[in-house]
Amino acid sequence: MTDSLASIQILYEGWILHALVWLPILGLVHVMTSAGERAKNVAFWWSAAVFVLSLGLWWTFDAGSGGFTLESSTPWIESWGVSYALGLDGISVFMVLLTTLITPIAILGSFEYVKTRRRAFYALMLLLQTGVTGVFLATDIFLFYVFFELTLIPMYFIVGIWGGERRIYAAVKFFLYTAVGSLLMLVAILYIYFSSGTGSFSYEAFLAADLSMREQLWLFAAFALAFGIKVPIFPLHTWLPDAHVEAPTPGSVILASLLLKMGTYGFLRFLLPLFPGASQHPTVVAVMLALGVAGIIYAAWVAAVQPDAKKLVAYTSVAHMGFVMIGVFALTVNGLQGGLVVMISHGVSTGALFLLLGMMYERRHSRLIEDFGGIGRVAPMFATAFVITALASIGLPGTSGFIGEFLALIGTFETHAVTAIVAATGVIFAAYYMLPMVQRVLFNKLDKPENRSFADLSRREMVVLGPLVALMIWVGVYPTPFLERMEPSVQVVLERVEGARTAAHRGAPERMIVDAGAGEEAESRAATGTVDEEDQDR
Amino acid sequence: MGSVASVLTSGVPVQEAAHWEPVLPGLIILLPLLGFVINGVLALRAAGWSSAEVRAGREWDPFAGSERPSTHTLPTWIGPGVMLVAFVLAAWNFVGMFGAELHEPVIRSYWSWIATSTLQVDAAIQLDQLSMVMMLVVTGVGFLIHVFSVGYMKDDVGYPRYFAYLNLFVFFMLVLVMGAGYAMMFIGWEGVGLCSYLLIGYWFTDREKSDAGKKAFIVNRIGDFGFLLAMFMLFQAFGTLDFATIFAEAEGHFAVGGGTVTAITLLLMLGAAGKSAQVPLHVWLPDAMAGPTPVSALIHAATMVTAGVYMVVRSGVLYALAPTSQAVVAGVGVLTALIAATIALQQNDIKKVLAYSTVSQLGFMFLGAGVGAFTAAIFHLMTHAFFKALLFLGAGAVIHSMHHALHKVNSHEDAQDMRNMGGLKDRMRITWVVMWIATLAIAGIWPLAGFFSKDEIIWYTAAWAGAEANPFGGLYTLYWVVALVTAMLTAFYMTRLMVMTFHGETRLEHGARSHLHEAPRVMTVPLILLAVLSVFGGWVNVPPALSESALGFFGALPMTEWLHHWLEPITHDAAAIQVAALGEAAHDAPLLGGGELAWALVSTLAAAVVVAVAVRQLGPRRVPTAAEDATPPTGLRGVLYNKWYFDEIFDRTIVQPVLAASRWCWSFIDTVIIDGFVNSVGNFTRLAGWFGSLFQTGQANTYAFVLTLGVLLVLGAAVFL
Amino acid sequence: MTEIFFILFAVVALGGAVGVVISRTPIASLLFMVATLASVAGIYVLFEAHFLAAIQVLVYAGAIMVLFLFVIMLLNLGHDYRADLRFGLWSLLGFVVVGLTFGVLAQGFLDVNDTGFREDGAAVAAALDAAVQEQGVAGVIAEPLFTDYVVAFELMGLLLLVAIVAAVVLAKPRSRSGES
Amino acid sequence: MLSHALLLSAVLFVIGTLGVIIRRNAIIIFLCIELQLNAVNLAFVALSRYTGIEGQLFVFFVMTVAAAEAAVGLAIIISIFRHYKTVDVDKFNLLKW
Repeated sequence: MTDSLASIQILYEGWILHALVWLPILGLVHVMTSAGERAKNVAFWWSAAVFVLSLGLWWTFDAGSGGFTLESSTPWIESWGVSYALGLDGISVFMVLLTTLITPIAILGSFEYVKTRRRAFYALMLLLQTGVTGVFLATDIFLFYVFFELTLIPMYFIVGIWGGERRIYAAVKFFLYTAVGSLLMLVAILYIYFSSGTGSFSYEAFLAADLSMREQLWLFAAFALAFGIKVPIFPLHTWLPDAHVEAPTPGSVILASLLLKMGTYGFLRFLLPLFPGASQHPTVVAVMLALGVAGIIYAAWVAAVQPDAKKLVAYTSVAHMGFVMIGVFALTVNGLQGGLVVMISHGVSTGALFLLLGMMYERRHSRLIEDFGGIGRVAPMFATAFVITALASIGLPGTSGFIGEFLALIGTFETHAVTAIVAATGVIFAAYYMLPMVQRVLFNKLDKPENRSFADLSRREMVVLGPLVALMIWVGVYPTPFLERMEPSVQVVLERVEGARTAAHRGAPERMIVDAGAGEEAESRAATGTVDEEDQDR
Repeated sequence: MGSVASVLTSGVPVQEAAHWEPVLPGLIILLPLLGFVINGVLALRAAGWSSAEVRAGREWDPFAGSERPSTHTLPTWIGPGVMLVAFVLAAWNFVGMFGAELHEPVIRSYWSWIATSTLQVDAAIQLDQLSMVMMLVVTGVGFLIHVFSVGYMKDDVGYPRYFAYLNLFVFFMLVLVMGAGYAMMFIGWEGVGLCSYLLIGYWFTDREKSDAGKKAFIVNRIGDFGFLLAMFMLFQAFGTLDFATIFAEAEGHFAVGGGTVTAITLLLMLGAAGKSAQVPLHVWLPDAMAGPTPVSALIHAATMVTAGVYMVVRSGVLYALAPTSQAVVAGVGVLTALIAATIALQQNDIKKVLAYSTVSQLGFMFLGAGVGAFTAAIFHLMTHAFFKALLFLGAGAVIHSMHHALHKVNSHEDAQDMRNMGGLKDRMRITWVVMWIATLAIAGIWPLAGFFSKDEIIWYTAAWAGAEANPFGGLYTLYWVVALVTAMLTAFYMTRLMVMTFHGETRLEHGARSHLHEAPRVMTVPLILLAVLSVFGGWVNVPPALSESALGFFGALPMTEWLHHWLEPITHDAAAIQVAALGEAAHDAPLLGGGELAWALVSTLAAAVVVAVAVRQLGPRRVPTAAEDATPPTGLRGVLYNKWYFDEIFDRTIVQPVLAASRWCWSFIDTVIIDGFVNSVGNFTRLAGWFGSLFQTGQANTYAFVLTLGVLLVLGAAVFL
Repeated sequence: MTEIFFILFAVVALGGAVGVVISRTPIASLLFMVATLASVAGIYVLFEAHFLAAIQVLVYAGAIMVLFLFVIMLLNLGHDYRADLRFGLWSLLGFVVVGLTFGVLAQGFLDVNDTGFREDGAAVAAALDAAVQEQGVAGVIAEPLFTDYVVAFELMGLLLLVAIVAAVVLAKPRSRSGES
Repeated sequence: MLSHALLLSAVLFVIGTLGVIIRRNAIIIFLCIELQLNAVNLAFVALSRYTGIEGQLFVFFVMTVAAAEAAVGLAIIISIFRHYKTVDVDKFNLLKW
């Protein structure tokens, strides 16, 4: 088995990342040229092919020292020092796999849902896949920003054209909200680009930029706002319920499973490593934790009283992301890994929930919870899938939700006990908002005549939900392969933040020499006695 | 248990003491899971047919064909069958362990569950004396209840689904009991919470029943919140969640009565209170009676609710290190016992009485665990499992036939309301006899099981109240007195139940009386078996003080204090710490003095007197039927009838405020403040645009005017600046 | 002596200007304008710009005002007079702004000493008079006009040509588009 | 004498501007503009006495421009009058979007 692995690895060396990013574009072209009805099948087979291709990554990805693997970089805009550079590490491998898994499922889930302008719809879905995969793989800040903005456009059209009644308001609100945030980030990126003086946009150049604490705090704020809107963190979340309610089901699934992850991925990839000083700054950590906890409790409470099922699930996403935030800003290994697992489990469970709600909408053309009741009697398979997904969402042990939340909470407890205690009440409120919905939809009397004709899951729908439910249980029962692969990259991020903390404690001068050169780095690291990290500046 | 006695006497070859190899322990857990999967598939298939019928507008009737519908045959064999095999395996391992004088728990780790650099949790099970006892109770009583359910649920449409859930429950209960660390226990902990949610809300089309299920899950979740926090603190202190390391290093890490250990133990107690329905979090258990009766018997009497007691006994070392939390545990226990007993006096629903009786008996177990008598607590847990399961199944049989009878005359009277029963003894002879045995057992009448276990708890409370260095001596004395009173109350309300159900003349409508019939054999056999256990179960652990006396048949009983020796390796460290902390337990009770034998005699005689008086008093009194007795009692009886208004208090102080806060958060903060700000940013730009347009009047003059204004400004700047 | 003349001319100019603004009929304001132009020409003479004074009277008063007269006659505006003076908020604002502008201009001009901005103002004036003596009033202007500023001079010719063409195009009734 | 002349030109200019602002009749507005130009010419001439002949030269150019402007302006007014039958500035506000 191992030598075949090695052969796959060699096979995968250079081109796999580029293939993952650009294949969907070929699919897009093919979809545009194919006839209307066949568009959905073509789109599905293309994205399924990309998924099968990406599965190879699962085995060939060697976590190694936590740095980027399968790297490739070709100059793009010479004069500005922008290079088209892709790379993969422990954090992004799961995000890419999640993207390639969720997109075909979302497309398959939308066969009955999208009736008008099908070719355009599926083209936009594939474009979205390219954008999101690009975001997770780009190791050049400029390229990352381009993909980050690129994902906005298809999502805007998907929500705007195929959405519900107030889709225009929702789409515009979503677009403006995210655009404002990312513009601020662009300013910050340019600031670093000029102040680093290396004249290149590559990730290493940005890591090497030595920024004073004051600069770091400002840049942190800019980046945090941009990604905070995407995550969404507590006060910046009001676009999410509107976007979800108005978006078509596949749009909602992609929005919940992938676009939210770009926010939290941003925190792990950019905020912590680029501004280690700022991210371990006590007040910053306190603020972020407070927002995270507020998000958990607030979103849970608001979710409990939602009449519209999709809005309820949208608010639950805010609560789940609150867990990721406290996990990330606990700055402990368990916290970060917990955050990552919550990201994966949220992507799978909330994606499945939205698919289920979409199926309910397809059959009954209503999203209001009280229009349903006693569905369990009429659609047992649907009810089973619904209950399992709901349990994964509220984090029952044995499902993926629990692993993520448990690790995030235990990680937070190590450094910020009180935050963890308040956040842990989120576990109770999770049941407080999810069980009433499950009861009002599936249980209670089957009194409404329309519900009597509620068809059970068709074969296609089972194929859509099957992998998601299986993944929820697999991650819940045997999460070790996931944890092993993400461990080294998480260590690398933590060491950078740790390095900044010890430097700050040692009363280093205001202009903190973070990463000037290998020599100095080794010396400062030796001084703090932590293990020397050769590949720190790869 | 009967087989155990035979094995013991035949003197099986004792394997060498050092090492004992468990026989397929993983299979014990796997079997119920297998049962769940198979029954689950069958259930989905049956549900598929029934949903097709419902979609077509008809109700699905599986009994259309033969008497025995096809959907019922397989689950009938797989459900109980799986339990039987699991019980046999457990018994086999018990016999193996019995001979092996095991000192170190045997830990089998199957795969590493959570593995980050600092936290390592394996999917591991731990086999030692305590988990063996619990496994036997769970699988043994579980098997009897499965058999009973075959009869009880015979004419239920969702039959395979019922057995799927029951097997899943037993799987999670075994995971809880056999887990090798707090994390594994937590999986079982929430898993049984899930199964109780599913089983309470089994007839989910009925709104109250699914509400009861939801209430059970959320209240359990509050307990699990405490359990989670305790786990975090344990991880913080020990860096691991495995029992072995924690209990070994506990003394090193914590000083007696230290802050963290008290916090940990109190949080664990919160978890236990949630799961075992102790006072603040007991509100879900009475509502849980909405589930089928065998479910109440299995989950809400014998197994799940005892999980809290098992956890406290398992963490005995931690509790011994924190005397204050021990006092709290005992206090909560005895308070729960008293409150539940008082409420049970006024309940008319036969299952509600038994539910409160369970809460009360659990209170006793926590009292035992609280005062450090861990063996007594486990002993009472075991005996309680026998007679409470018997009482519930008996009640199930009564309800089953009442339901059947009322159904025949299609009257809509409540089949569970004791006021509609009465005089059933001549129709349901066997059930009447076994129920009396269970009632005498729970009342604590000698020589039945209840007497030995409950008496031992009360005695240890008295003994530890007198311990020299016990800072809570006075408190323990109070607990002792309250425990005695509660024991008398228990005797009274149980007799009230028996009298109202079986004695006096029937209050049932005339037509229905003829349809009352004894339960079928598949239901009465488990009843009889449980009755046997209720009688002889107590002889397993006869205290030495009583074994020589008349109460112990003058030494004829072979297994004096057997359970104590059996659980010695588990409770040994905790007992040592406790003695070091509180000093030796006294030999005679506080206040009135007198040894264990004396007080045992007093309590059993008192119980007997109460039962006799109750039978004589309540027998002849005419009890109004449910229809006549419409007005709820007022005054003190009203308070008890309304369950001390716990539900109303919680509703007004917690549930409503949180709901109001949720609505306020959504309607005010979300829409007005945040969305308001966001939309206002949008409107602001439009506003600025409108203001700008005011200047475009189209007349040349205004433009000239603005031009001159510009000139003025430029000139002014040039000249003055 | 010249002081008296200057004051005379200034008064007439001011009176004319005010007349132009507040006169009721266009014809009256036109005539006031002619009076102003004449008095300004007088002031030119006082400043030794004799040629310009002549041009002023000849071109400005003679040609442009006559053109205005023709237009007024053509559109026979004389009789349908309506009080087109605009009072109210706008005029008030107008007064304020204009007053401020005057204040600023006056402030600007006050610190101009008698010989202009340059210190050698008097010397320049003397040199100017000498040049006038020698080249004559027209030659003084013609010499720079046709040497340094010949480009500007040609442009002026072009400008006038464009103006004529524009005037013809604009004023001609557009028979094609039926605009008449 | 010079400062008086400059003051006079300032007054004339201000009166011209005022005329442009408060009068409605297009022709009168035009006259006021001519008046403003004259004010400027006066300032030029006054200063040219002490700063060189260029001042007068420039007045020469201003006059040409004034002439051209008058011609074109009046042509516009005529075409507007033909369409609107009035020269009242308030009536035609084509400039308003």
